[in-house]
Amino acid sequence: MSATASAIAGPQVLAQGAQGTIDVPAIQYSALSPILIVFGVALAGVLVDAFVPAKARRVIQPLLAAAGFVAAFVAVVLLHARRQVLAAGALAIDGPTLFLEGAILLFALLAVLLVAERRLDSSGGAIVASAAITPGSPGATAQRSSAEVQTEAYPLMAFSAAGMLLFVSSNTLLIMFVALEILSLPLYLLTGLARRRRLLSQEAAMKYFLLGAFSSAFFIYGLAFVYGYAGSVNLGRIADAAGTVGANDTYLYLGMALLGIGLFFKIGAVPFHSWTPDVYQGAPTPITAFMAAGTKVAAFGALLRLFYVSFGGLRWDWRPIVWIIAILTMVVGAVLALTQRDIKRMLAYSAIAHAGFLLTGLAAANSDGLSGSLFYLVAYGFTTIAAFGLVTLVRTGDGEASDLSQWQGLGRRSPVLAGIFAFLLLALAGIPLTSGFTGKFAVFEAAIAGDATPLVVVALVTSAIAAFFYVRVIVLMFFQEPGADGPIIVTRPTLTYAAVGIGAVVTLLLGVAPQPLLDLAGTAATSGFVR
Amino acid sequence: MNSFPWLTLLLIIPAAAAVVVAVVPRRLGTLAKQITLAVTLVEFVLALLATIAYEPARAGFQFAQKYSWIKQFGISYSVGADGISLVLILLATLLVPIVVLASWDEVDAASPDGTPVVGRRSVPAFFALLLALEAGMVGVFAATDVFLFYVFFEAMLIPMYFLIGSYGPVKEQAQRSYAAVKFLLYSLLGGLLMLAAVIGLYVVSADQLGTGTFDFATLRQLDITPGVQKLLFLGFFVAFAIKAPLFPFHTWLPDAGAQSPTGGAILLVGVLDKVGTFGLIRYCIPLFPEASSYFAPMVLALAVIGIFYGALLAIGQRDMKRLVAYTSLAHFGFIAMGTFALTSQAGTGAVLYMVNHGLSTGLLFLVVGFLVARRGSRDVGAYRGMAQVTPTLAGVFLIAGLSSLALPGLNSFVSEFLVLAGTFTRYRALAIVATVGIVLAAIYILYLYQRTMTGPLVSEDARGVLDLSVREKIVVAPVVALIIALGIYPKPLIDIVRPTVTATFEDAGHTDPAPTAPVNASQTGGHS
Amino acid sequence: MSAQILAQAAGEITRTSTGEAATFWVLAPVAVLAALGMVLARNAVHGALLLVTNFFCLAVFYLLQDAPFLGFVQIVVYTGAIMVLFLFVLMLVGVDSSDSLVETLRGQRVAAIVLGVGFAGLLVFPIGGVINNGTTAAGLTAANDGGNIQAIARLLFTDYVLAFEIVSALLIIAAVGAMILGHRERVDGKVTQREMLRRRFAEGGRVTPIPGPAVYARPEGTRLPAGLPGGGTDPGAGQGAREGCGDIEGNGDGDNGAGAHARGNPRPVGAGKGTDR
Amino acid sequence: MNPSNYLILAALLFTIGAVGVLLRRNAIVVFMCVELMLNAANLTLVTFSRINGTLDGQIMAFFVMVVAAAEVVIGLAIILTIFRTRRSASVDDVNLLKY
Repeated sequence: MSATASAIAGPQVLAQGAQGTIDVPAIQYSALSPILIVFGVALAGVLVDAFVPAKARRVIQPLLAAAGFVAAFVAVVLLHARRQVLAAGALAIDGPTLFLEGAILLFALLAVLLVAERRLDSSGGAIVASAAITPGSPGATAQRSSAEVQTEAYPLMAFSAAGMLLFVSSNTLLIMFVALEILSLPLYLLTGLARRRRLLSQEAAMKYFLLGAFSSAFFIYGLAFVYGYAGSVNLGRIADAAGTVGANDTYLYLGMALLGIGLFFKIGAVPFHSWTPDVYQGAPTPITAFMAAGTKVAAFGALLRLFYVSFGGLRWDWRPIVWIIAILTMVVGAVLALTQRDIKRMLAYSAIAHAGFLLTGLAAANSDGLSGSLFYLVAYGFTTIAAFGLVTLVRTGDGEASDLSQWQGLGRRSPVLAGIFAFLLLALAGIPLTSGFTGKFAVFEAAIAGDATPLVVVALVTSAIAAFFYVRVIVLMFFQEPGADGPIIVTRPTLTYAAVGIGAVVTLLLGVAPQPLLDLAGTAATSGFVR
Repeated sequence: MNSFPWLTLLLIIPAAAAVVVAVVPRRLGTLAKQITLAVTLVEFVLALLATIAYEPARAGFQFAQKYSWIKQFGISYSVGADGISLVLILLATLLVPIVVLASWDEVDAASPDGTPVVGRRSVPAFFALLLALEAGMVGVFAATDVFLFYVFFEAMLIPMYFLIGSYGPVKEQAQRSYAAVKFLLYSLLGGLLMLAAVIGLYVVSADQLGTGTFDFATLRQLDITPGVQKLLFLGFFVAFAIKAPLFPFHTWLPDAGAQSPTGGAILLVGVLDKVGTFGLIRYCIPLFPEASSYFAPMVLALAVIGIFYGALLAIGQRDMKRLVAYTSLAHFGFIAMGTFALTSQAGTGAVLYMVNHGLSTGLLFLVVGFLVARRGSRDVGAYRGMAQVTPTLAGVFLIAGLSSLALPGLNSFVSEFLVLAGTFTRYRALAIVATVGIVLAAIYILYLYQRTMTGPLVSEDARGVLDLSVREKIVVAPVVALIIALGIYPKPLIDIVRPTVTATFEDAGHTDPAPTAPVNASQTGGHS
Repeated sequence: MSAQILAQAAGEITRTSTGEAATFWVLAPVAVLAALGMVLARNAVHGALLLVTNFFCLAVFYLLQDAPFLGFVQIVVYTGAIMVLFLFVLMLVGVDSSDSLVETLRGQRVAAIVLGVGFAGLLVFPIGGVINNGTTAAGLTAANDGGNIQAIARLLFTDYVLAFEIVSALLIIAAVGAMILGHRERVDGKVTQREMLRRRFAEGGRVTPIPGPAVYARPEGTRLPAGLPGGGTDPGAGQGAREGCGDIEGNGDGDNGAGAHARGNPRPVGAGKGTDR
Repeated sequence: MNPSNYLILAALLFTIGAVGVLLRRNAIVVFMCVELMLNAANLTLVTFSRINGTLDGQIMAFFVMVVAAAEVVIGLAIILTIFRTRRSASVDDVNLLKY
């Protein structure tokens, strides 16, 4: 029936509508509670920003956000046995989902600690006082040392975290797309909120935004093709459709490839990585930490779900591609990291290399690979948050000492800090007794069992290359004399210390006694994805 | 006594002490030294007691303990000692207190021209690193879980890395960090290849047994196809060859040896590198018997090349520490040759060689370290005629050198003879060629001695150089004593080592060839 | 263009109809050309207008394909709101912000085009292949029974209710984001007229208003340095005025308004470029 | 005419948009190219909706529009801040991150 026809037959249609009542599907809100809590906190944060005076805001906002994340984490723990599809098939609550949700919430909590840090120097935090002030204008210099803070950062973080939670639990491509945007848009904004080096920060935001939008266009185009193929965007139904013989495979493959591009963008896999170093460098470092840990977990969670659930039957088709991308990602990440002079960029390239290692787990395409990836994500997240948190501590008079040369001799000036950083770097390099090693081991073991031995060999070789640049930083810190204008370490940034300490301790624990978490990841993975 | 947790104790004590020493404030350096010395002495006594409690006749691992660690991957904390590992643990625990004493003043001393000798002078940190290293060494020898072995294998690198990088010669900052990085990267690369093989082994075990395991005893029982064996063997072998180091993988050793503090160098060459040769005999041969036979000719070729290459480079060396490092390359050639001759006699010789080399090279490094501490130079040319002013030092130097060139009556002779004799029964030509290496050893050692100790004194200001102090004498005395004692009466060691080696080779299916020449036990002072 | 007629035409056909085909073959080239033009247009405003054209074409296609709701949403939201926002920003930024077409990365342009052609081939040929397979469209007559909007609404509030709910978060984020980047909190209260005057005099800059457009302001009072009580002239006074006049002289081709602008914009405005502001 | 022709048209538009993103240096134009890509995806969705005979495609296209609207707000706000900066601070050609 055409639009005109319906317009003419308006009253009739209404009558029909009255007779065919809409059955609103039951949404099991209890199972949604973690997501709802975080959304609620975000909304409350917006209200607080609107109505509470600036001074009180600076205290209330971090508390609110932290409390929200803790509450949501508790909700996740309470839900731990839930396995169901809810909200008319839109969301799936299952082992991997809950595992990753828990991880995301913990990372968000640590990131809030870092963002809330106000003792780093006179400036009071890494977030800009007012983003609207144009860099270079008269107010710009004043705001650097202003006590003001753009407290909207907290609700934005909460929104982003909610998007991440949705992302890993989405059971349809549409929800996945919306979640992708909910997690990304706040991050684009947050990237532009660095207090110092505003210009760099704004450019990073713009670049992140443009490339992010670009990638989500690919995602949505892929979604369209998959819809065309399967007639549905429900992950389970896509799998069913992919299982039938004689269907029109072209659309499926096109859709799979385009969706893959969209998600590979988010995890920073080569050749879709180019935003990573710039954004990591330009964003306020606590936000970088949040992004590096949270986005990676969320995007990988979605990637795993998509490829295991929807395209699980096609693994022989996508595995070669994943192989190639994994190899490229590892090699490019490790090699380009060698050339970096900026510590944040170096960590960004290291993040790229780690995405490659994680893809090895995906390429394994078995249950071990899934549990290994889950473990790896948690291990990597804690380490990377601690590492970026530590980067915020090493400062010169003009903000963070991001250039590697300024880190020279840090071991002499503050051995504990340098020691922790060295430990974190060793964890990133994958030395035994650190979580990085256990994670790599779990993933590689699965990959070898899944007949991806060559991939593992490449991964090991790139690990060796990667070890070189981690070791180089250790050399700088410990074996060289501090420069004349060496970095200043701030004395008592309690919150940052807490975040870094937690990250480092977890890194150690997961290296020494990883069994509980491995068990958790194992049960999460074996119970599998619900459809 | 066998239920007593000897090995765990041996592991925990230095590890705990390392933590304690690490938190000692910097200004209480002496306290740190005292704690370290006491702990390492206790450790040595414990190791000695364990050796007494060890029953050589019993097969299998003794003092075994096993606790599940990471269930998911079948990883357990399991330790145990057989003859091979026990003597190496003994060697390690013996050398550490000696190193502690030898480094007593090195860390915070100043060189003759007033500049600090070492780069960073946190005394407690230095000794904490030593203790951590000791824990790592004990762990790597005691582990009977392949994964645990790997963990210690890698974990050991870190303290050594910092010892080289932070405590090497202060004036050579660039070379020092270069050496440290080179050492770490070489080892990491090897370690990663081994990791691949370790994971491969796990997957094979999972295929065959249903659940994967890293338990050494279980893995030995696996029936691995030759193709897979070769791949896995290579993974392990390259790691061990880098560690040992064998000929083409050795280039890190001279740098690391030269840039380490004396104590670090002793432990590096004396014990740490033994992990490589230990791994060859403990893991490569029993786990991959067919592959070891297959690759034996290649390894032997590398070993012989190493013997000559190391010796020739040592002859041409002017830097004394590098020189000693190169001599070690030659010695490691002998050890590898003894291992891969695949006869129980050569194998026993190789294990003995590990111990003896630890003693003789340790002593050489000690003496060189004393010299360097006195004159601040590693150059051979700075030391002509030192015997005139430092007769005791020269005497010790001579003993160390003679031990190194395997003079009959000193410890190395026994092992070198066993290696050559054992190799001879299977590869005659090779054994004969290798014998020439002994001649070269005599050249580089005696040439070194001649250039440093004999002749007119290098300069007048060298006249003020002091002979060995009491502390230094205490340091060298036990080593010298052992060098002589083990040369005369090596039986206790052989008794411990031989059954294990024999069992290892027999399990792997390498029976000794029928004796064609009467070169067996009779000359070696007799064994069971 | 009469959307209603087109929509009617769409309603009568299911798969193929000459009406639809004709419309498609007329508008598809227009859409492609508009898109190409948007990519190639040097001036961003032209690009935006071409994009509007393209979006109109798409709206027609939606109407043709039994999606009247979307068709109108496309016109209202996309062409109406979003593109106007684009144009608004373009105007705000300055219409002359035409792209420099200088390549920063060598060979990048060629690479992009090659990549694009390859990508298009990768998309178009498989799809073309599928078409040749003789796909038939099920058509939406059944689904749209009872009205397209009603059917969409029913789906929206049943199967897609969660998506519908959470999408609201995006709108909040957008509002918050725009506010963060645009709104500057006034720290020191509102400035009153009196204070502004005080400040102006305290600064000692130009006090008189800038001459209006079309005034050739050479004999301007403040342009001449003021005399000081003790004799001599005040070197500071009239400084700004001189600058302003300088610009006016530079733009002597009749564009007198530029002088006023130039005070806020330290960039020298070239005579040729200045004409279109 | 086969309705699938719309798919080809959409593919062309999508490609043109993607190439535009890679070619152009003006952020606003790049963003417009992204919008073109989104619209191409929408056309595909609508066409598939017709081919499959279900309205889900249209619904999803609707969601894409909503999302795009939010994205545009954020995007243009970010782009605007950059342009403002460039104007006032005259760092016209400073491209710190090498876009």
